[in-house]
Amino acid sequence: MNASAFTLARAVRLSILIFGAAIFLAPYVFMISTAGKAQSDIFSSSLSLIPQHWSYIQNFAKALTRVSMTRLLFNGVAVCALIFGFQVMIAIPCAYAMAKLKFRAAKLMMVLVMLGLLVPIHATALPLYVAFDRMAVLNSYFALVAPFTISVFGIFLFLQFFRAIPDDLIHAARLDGMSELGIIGRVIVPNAWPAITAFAIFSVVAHWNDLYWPLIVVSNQAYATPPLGLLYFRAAEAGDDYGALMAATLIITTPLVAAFLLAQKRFVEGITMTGLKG
Amino acid sequence: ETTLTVHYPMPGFFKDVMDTISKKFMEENPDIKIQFANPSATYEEGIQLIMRQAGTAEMPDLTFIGLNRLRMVQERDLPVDLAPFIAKEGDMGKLGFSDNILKLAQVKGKQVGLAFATSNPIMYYNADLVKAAGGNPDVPPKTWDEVIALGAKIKALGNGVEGIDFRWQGDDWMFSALLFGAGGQMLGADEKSVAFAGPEGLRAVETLDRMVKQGGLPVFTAQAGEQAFFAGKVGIEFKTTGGLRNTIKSVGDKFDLRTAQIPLIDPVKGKLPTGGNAVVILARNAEKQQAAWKFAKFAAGPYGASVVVPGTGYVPNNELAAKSPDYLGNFYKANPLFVAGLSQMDRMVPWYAFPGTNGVKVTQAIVENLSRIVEQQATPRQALEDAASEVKGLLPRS
Amino acid sequence: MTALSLRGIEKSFSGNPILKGVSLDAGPGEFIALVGPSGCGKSTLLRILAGLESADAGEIMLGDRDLSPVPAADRNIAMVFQSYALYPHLTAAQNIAVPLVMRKLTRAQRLPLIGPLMPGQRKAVAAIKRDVREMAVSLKIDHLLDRKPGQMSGGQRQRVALGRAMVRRPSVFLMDEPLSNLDANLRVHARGEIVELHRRAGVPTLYVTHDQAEALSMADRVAVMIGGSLLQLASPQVIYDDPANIEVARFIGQPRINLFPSQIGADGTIAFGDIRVGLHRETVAAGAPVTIGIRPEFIRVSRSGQQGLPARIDRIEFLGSEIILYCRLDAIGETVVAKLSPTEGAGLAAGMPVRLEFSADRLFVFAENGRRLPSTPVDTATMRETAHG
Amino acid sequence: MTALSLRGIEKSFSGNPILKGVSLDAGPGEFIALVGPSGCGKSTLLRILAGLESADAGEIMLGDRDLSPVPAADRNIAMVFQSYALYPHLTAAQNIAVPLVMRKLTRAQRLPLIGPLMPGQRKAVAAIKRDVREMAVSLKIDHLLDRKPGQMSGGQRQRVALGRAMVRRPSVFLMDEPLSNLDANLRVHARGEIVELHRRAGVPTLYVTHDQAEALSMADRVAVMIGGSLLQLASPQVIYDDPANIEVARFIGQPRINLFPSQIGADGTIAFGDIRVGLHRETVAAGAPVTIGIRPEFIRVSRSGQQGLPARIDRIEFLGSEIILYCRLDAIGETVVAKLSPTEGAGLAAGMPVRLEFSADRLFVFAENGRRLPSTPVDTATMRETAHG
Amino acid sequence: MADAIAAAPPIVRKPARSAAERQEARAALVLSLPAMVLLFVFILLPVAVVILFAFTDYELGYAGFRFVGFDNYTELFTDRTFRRSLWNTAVYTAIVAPISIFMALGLAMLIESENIGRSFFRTAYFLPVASLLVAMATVWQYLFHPTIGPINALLALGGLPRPNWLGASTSVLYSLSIIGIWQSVGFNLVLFLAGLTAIPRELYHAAHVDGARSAFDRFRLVTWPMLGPTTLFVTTISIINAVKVFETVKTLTEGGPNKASEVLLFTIYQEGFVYLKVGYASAMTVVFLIILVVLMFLQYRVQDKQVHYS
Ligand SMILES: Nc1ncnc2c1ncn2[C@@H]1O[C@H](COP(=O)(O)OP(=O)(O)OP(=O)(O)O)[C@@H](O)[C@H]1O
Ligand SMILES: Nc1ncnc2c1ncn2[C@@H]1O[C@H](COP(=O)(O)OP(=O)(O)OP(=O)(O)O)[C@@H](O)[C@H]1O
Ligand SMILES: O=P(O)(O)OC[C@H](O)CO
Ligand SMILES: [Mg+2]
Ligand SMILES: [Mg+2]
Repeated sequence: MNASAFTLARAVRLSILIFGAAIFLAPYVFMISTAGKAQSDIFSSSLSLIPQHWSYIQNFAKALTRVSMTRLLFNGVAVCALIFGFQVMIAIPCAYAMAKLKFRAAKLMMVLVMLGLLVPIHATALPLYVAFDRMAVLNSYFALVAPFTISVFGIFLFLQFFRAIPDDLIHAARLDGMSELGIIGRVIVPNAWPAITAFAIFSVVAHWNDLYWPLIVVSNQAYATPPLGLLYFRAAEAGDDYGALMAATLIITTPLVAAFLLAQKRFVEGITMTGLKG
Repeated sequence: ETTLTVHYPMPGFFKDVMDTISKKFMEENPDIKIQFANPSATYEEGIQLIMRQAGTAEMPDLTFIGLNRLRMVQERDLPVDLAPFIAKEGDMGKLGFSDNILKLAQVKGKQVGLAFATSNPIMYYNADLVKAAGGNPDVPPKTWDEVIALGAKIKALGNGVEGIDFRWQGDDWMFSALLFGAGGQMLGADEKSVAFAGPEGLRAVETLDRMVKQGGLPVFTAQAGEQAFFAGKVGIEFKTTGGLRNTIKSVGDKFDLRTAQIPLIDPVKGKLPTGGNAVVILARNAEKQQAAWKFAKFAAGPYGASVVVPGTGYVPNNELAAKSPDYLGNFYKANPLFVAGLSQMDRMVPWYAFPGTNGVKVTQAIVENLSRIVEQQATPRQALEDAASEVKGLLPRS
Repeated sequence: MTALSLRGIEKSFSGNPILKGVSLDAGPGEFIALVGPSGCGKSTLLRILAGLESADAGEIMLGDRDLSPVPAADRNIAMVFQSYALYPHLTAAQNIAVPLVMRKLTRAQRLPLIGPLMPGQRKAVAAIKRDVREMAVSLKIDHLLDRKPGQMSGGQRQRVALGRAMVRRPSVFLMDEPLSNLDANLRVHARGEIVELHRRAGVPTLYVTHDQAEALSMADRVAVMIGGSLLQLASPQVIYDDPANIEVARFIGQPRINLFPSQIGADGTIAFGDIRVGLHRETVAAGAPVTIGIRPEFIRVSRSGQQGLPARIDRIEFLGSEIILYCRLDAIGETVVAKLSPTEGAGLAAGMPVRLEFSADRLFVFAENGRRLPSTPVDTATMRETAHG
Repeated sequence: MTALSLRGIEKSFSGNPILKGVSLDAGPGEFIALVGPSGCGKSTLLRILAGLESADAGEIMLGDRDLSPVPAADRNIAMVFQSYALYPHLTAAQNIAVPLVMRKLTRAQRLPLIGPLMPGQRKAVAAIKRDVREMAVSLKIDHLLDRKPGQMSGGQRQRVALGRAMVRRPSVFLMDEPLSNLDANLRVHARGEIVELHRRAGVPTLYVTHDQAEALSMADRVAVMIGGSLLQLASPQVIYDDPANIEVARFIGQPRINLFPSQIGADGTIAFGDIRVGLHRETVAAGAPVTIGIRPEFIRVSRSGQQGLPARIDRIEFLGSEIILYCRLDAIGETVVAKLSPTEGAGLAAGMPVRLEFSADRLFVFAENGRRLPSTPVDTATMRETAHG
Repeated sequence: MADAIAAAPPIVRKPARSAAERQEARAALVLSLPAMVLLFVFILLPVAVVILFAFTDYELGYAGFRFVGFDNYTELFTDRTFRRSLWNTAVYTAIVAPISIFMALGLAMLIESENIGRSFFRTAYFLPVASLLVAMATVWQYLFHPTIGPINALLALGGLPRPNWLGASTSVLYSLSIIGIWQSVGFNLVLFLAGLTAIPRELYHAAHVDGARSAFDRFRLVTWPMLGPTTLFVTTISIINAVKVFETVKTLTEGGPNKASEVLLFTIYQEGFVYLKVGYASAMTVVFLIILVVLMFLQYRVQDKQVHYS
């Protein structure tokens, strides 16, 4: 119980963690160092992390001015928020029903969910693209958001977590007069915060970074998402100028890291099922 | 007023170029507005985009297509035939479009586009390493034997330095450089039999094999090779002249960069493949086609070329541009690195485009067999024979 | 004011029958204590009633409304769960308020940000807060209202669970051992509160408890459930003084009733020591084995004297206000348990020889199948005379 | 055979002091019942002892080994959790076996696939199985051994939790209301098993219970904890008959002790009705307010007669083997609770006038600060004479 | 006799069950309806189109197509690339899925039992998930560079052999696996961290008291079984994600050298979008889906049986 004492086990634990973190972070060290290098500085035979010509200002200025970063970030936020909002609103009730209610279609739905998990967007992109074109909704937030409003990943994730919530809690809620939606909102969601936070992180990260689908449905810069912007940027401005590219990458990754830092607190204040005895 | 949507690939090379050209074009043609679709990263992705968008409202009015992929686009009947426009124009030569140059963008006699940027393979070398290895940087090697010998010496410098980087990955273009340089052909005249497996082909792959065995050519991915060269860790590099501007930027002042002609296995009969792309009109409506033609002509014309060449390293696709001091006449004097590509223009023949629907697969099969040679998993002969039989299987049967 | 009635409720878990056709009627405003050994199906019965579990067979009526098709949320039943089932993310106050919020506020009024803007919301919320506080005060948890369940003691949690059920005005109250984790004083206090609430609400109440004092003192009627069947449903007095069944007699009463095997004499009476009881309205063959039962508090212990059966004290248990004596009968070697007041028990010690007197009018007789055989004492003097005569 | 000793244990939760310096010695093999109102810190104390929570101050010694730095797993303490804390994924048998598996099998023998290949593993596992079954039989859950906790009733789960603690031979037993969800018969049975086990194991045992009969009948000594302090630690008899403190007196005894305000008379004695008690060894000023206490079972109720104080029956509570009478004293309007046996209570009814006689030698006197003032009855006749004289 | 019948309890029907259960089933359907409709529109319907395409010779860019029956499937059987691709995918999955699962689990436990730097460690391991691969590919390219890369520079310092990570057909799949693990550990870590919060502290207390001395014992006794649902999820998702590896291959190796890093999704992409043979690629997709559905379903069923829920 004396977690703060410095024991051998703790020393081992800390060294493993630090060593691992160093390895995991190594690419970022390179990234940050590169973001400060001029193009001719980047590929050199000496293993120098400190840029020879200090070019942070130029590279970041390039990244911030050549593409409309505010527009990109706004689009990214809007698209991710819309997607996440729809995903949780749609996946949570479905997962709740599958986890806690008895009905015959549940088995079939499980199969469909598994199937959905397996289908890569690459496989369905073409039919969806054609359909969206026919509906004349390409180049819109709708096109960016619609196919992801259903997250089978989310359904599966929530399903697994909801199944761990004691039935008695749901029973008590029913007796207290909650509708099934009320139970979801007032009992399930507050007790599944860690799972929802995890999902939020994944959803936001995935769609913030998604390149494949925006590339297909967006040809109008007004709807470009950050990675698409990065791609144009790389294509248009940076070419093989990795310094500017890394600077741009840092700019669009930082919001995600900040969001993660905020969200991960949810894991600390985890819910423990202490309301029950037995 | 007409608005044209223009799509182009490889914006890293072309973004600035396109912006400059379109700005100038719109100044000269105030009734036409150019609007760019999102550029695609590579030729292949560009084609994908066009194929997907074919027939939809999203389809651009003009696009730029890799010269060896024109055939594929034509087979799907996407490009507008430019013959009527050329006929109306009268003498194209006046505008700098020689027949040779027009031919680069013809498929089976049909004029599907106008060559916009053209390239050929050249030799880049690190003069510092050459000097260190005891060579004379002012007298670059002229034959493959010399290249290989020099490569071996450079490799011998040690300290992680490699002799040669040869960009064999990705497509069959650099293989063509060896093959055509030996006077070889890809397919027979009937396009039904494989011709590259003959003696010329064998000499080509043997040359590659010798580069690996003796010249210090390591197994590199395309980017790795380039990066190593930028870093000053490779003596000699063979790749398109189109990458020249980027190479200059990436090398900076790390070492003394030079360029030279690529050796030919057969200096007499030897030819070189033409890289690059052509502007293709896709617009279906007559009014737009008219405007598109104007733009295509302008972009591929002398003004366009005078923007493309310095900005990238491509060779001029327009004779007027190359010679006239109004355009590039003085440029080459001031920029000797760009001369290597220019000086090889007379050897340029079309980049061979394979018939049938398996065109891309064919090039892939060739590259894969080349990789066996580079990795020394197969003898040159064996790899060549395998490539031949695989390619044969991929050619249209009828 | 509606009555609750269960008809033939059956339930099995994976093939094991747990409830074997339980029928029970609770009048409007009746308080029924449901008792039975651990695992006999009490909680299951309550859960079926609440609509949380479905019965395999049977019918539940509230007044003349069939509850079966009504989902749990609409049955308007308040229940205290044996496991408490508190919402771990809510404070005690919020836990208690939930049923009120659900029923007193409209859907719009419950919305997080918009809710407070709705007309009447503030007043309703204030009223709920008041109710919750009142409830908390009466259960002595008002100082804990801001704590979450994880920060409370077992008994405190139980009281929150109780508060959550009691704060409502439901059509039925179900309580599953709501006081098991409370200390005696608090239990008596809470008992009072429950009875008071029940009196005011006047709705049928089913109350599961293992505390017999609770069952007997609070309930209008006590239902004894053993082995999945309801063995007796009667007033506490009847359950205790007139058990229908040996199992009921054995289950109710602490310390447990003393049981001795015996048989029906040739004259149709049963003799036990120097007392003798006769049966009425019963035709049991002479010689049939029966069991005789007498509750520990009806055994008088004297240190001297000639009356009663000789025995020896095995062990004395001190329970504060009473003393339990374990004696061994000299004659038959059986152990007899007697309950004495401290005054009566003063001076007794283990090993002492004593005489045990049984009140003949408190003797129970049970047939071999467990059924109670009504009996009356037979005056032994008279008997002896007739026997001699 | 080692003694357990706690010295000045203090603990507060977010600033609230919960344990205010608890010290307690349990001899080797001593059984101590820990009682106190809900929320007074009993569970917290046990958890500190077990090493699951750290005390803010204080010292825990087992024999002459300081337990404070020993991690919970190495303290070799068996504990029944108030919330059971069963492993939900293990069957009853596996749950009970855990402590044995952890202690009797080597690390290698416990490994999933390789374990059974280790020498001696089969024998050890068979021995564990046997122990588990024996334990289950003695707690009457042997038919449930293959069930998981989710498929058991509340009382069944509690017995599994109990079995898990009892199956071991620890150096200390801690039990937190281990029988609260069992019916009376089972509780008596389990009580017997626990006492038996304790006798065999001979290790100090701390037993938290809300059931006073349990505390008084099982324990060698009873510790009464109220408001975070140990008010009295003594044998059951002493706790009950000689409480040190008004709080202890009020807490122990069911129904609760009757308390009446009074004051010390001019002659240093205290009069209550027609009885009068004197204090010894105490110098309390005349006129000082005191509280008089008498337990319900020491009140005699007579329907007629001149002895005792006149009162009227308010309410009668039937508890089976006893009857609780709530009477109001005519003179001072205070409610008095009396406990009668069914025989004594026969014929009484609410509203009846009665006379209540108090045994003077059972009267407790408490000072204003709650401390008990030892007292002896004073013969009223003598008193009156002296007064008149 | 008649009396006996009359006296029999009148109720033996069981309306209770069906009515309540019907109600519950209806609620369940209503709650899952939006999800199912969208699933149908955005996943099932397009998949149906893909299945249809698989019976045609449809090529991107051509206006029409012909139905060719099972030709695409028969071709698939003899396709060396497809088989190679299946094998590579299997190897990649066999490396990446288990390592990333156990590494994530181990790290999650270590981070949770450590009380300093939790936020830092969580973020450090999560960072790869949050990063854009297009950019990170460049970084990896450099890190793995055979001559100027820092990894090989370090190996050289240690006098170790310097593999040609992404360049050689012998090592490319393992190099990609390293990147795959780097990318997915953080992902799994977050899931495990979320899963750990749902384990009641009481169980650890019980484990301590029961004599689970070492952290490993407590892990075996409490953590591992209680993490069952999470582990099932993580396993399923890890396998699926590993099988769906695409972006690293596309950006770093293009399947090369000589198909050494050819993986399923890349092959399908290549066939469909580079070679433009949509019909054939669709047939591949269908086979890919069938294999996976069967595998995943078996995995899920087997594992689900061993998982304890609440
Ligand atoms: N985590 C916590 N945070 C704040 N207060 C707590 C916490 N845990 C317990 N308490 C408080 O400490 C006090 C003692 O709790 P404890 O569980 O020891 O009581 P107890 O004597 O066992 O009560 P009971 O008989 O009801 O089980 C209670 O008043 C409780 O509210
Ligand atoms: N899910 C289940 N699967 C199998 N058996 C079960 C299940 N739930 C309960 N049981 C069994 O049903 C019987 C009745 O359980 P129930 O909880 O109703 O008992 P109870 O009377 O409330 O007991 P207690 O007084 O111990 O709480 C028990 O024997 C229990 O083991
Ligand atoms: O880049 P280009 O247009 O010169 O084309 C050359 C080939 O792509 C090189 O493989
Ligand atoms: Mg129960
Ligand atoms: Mg407690």
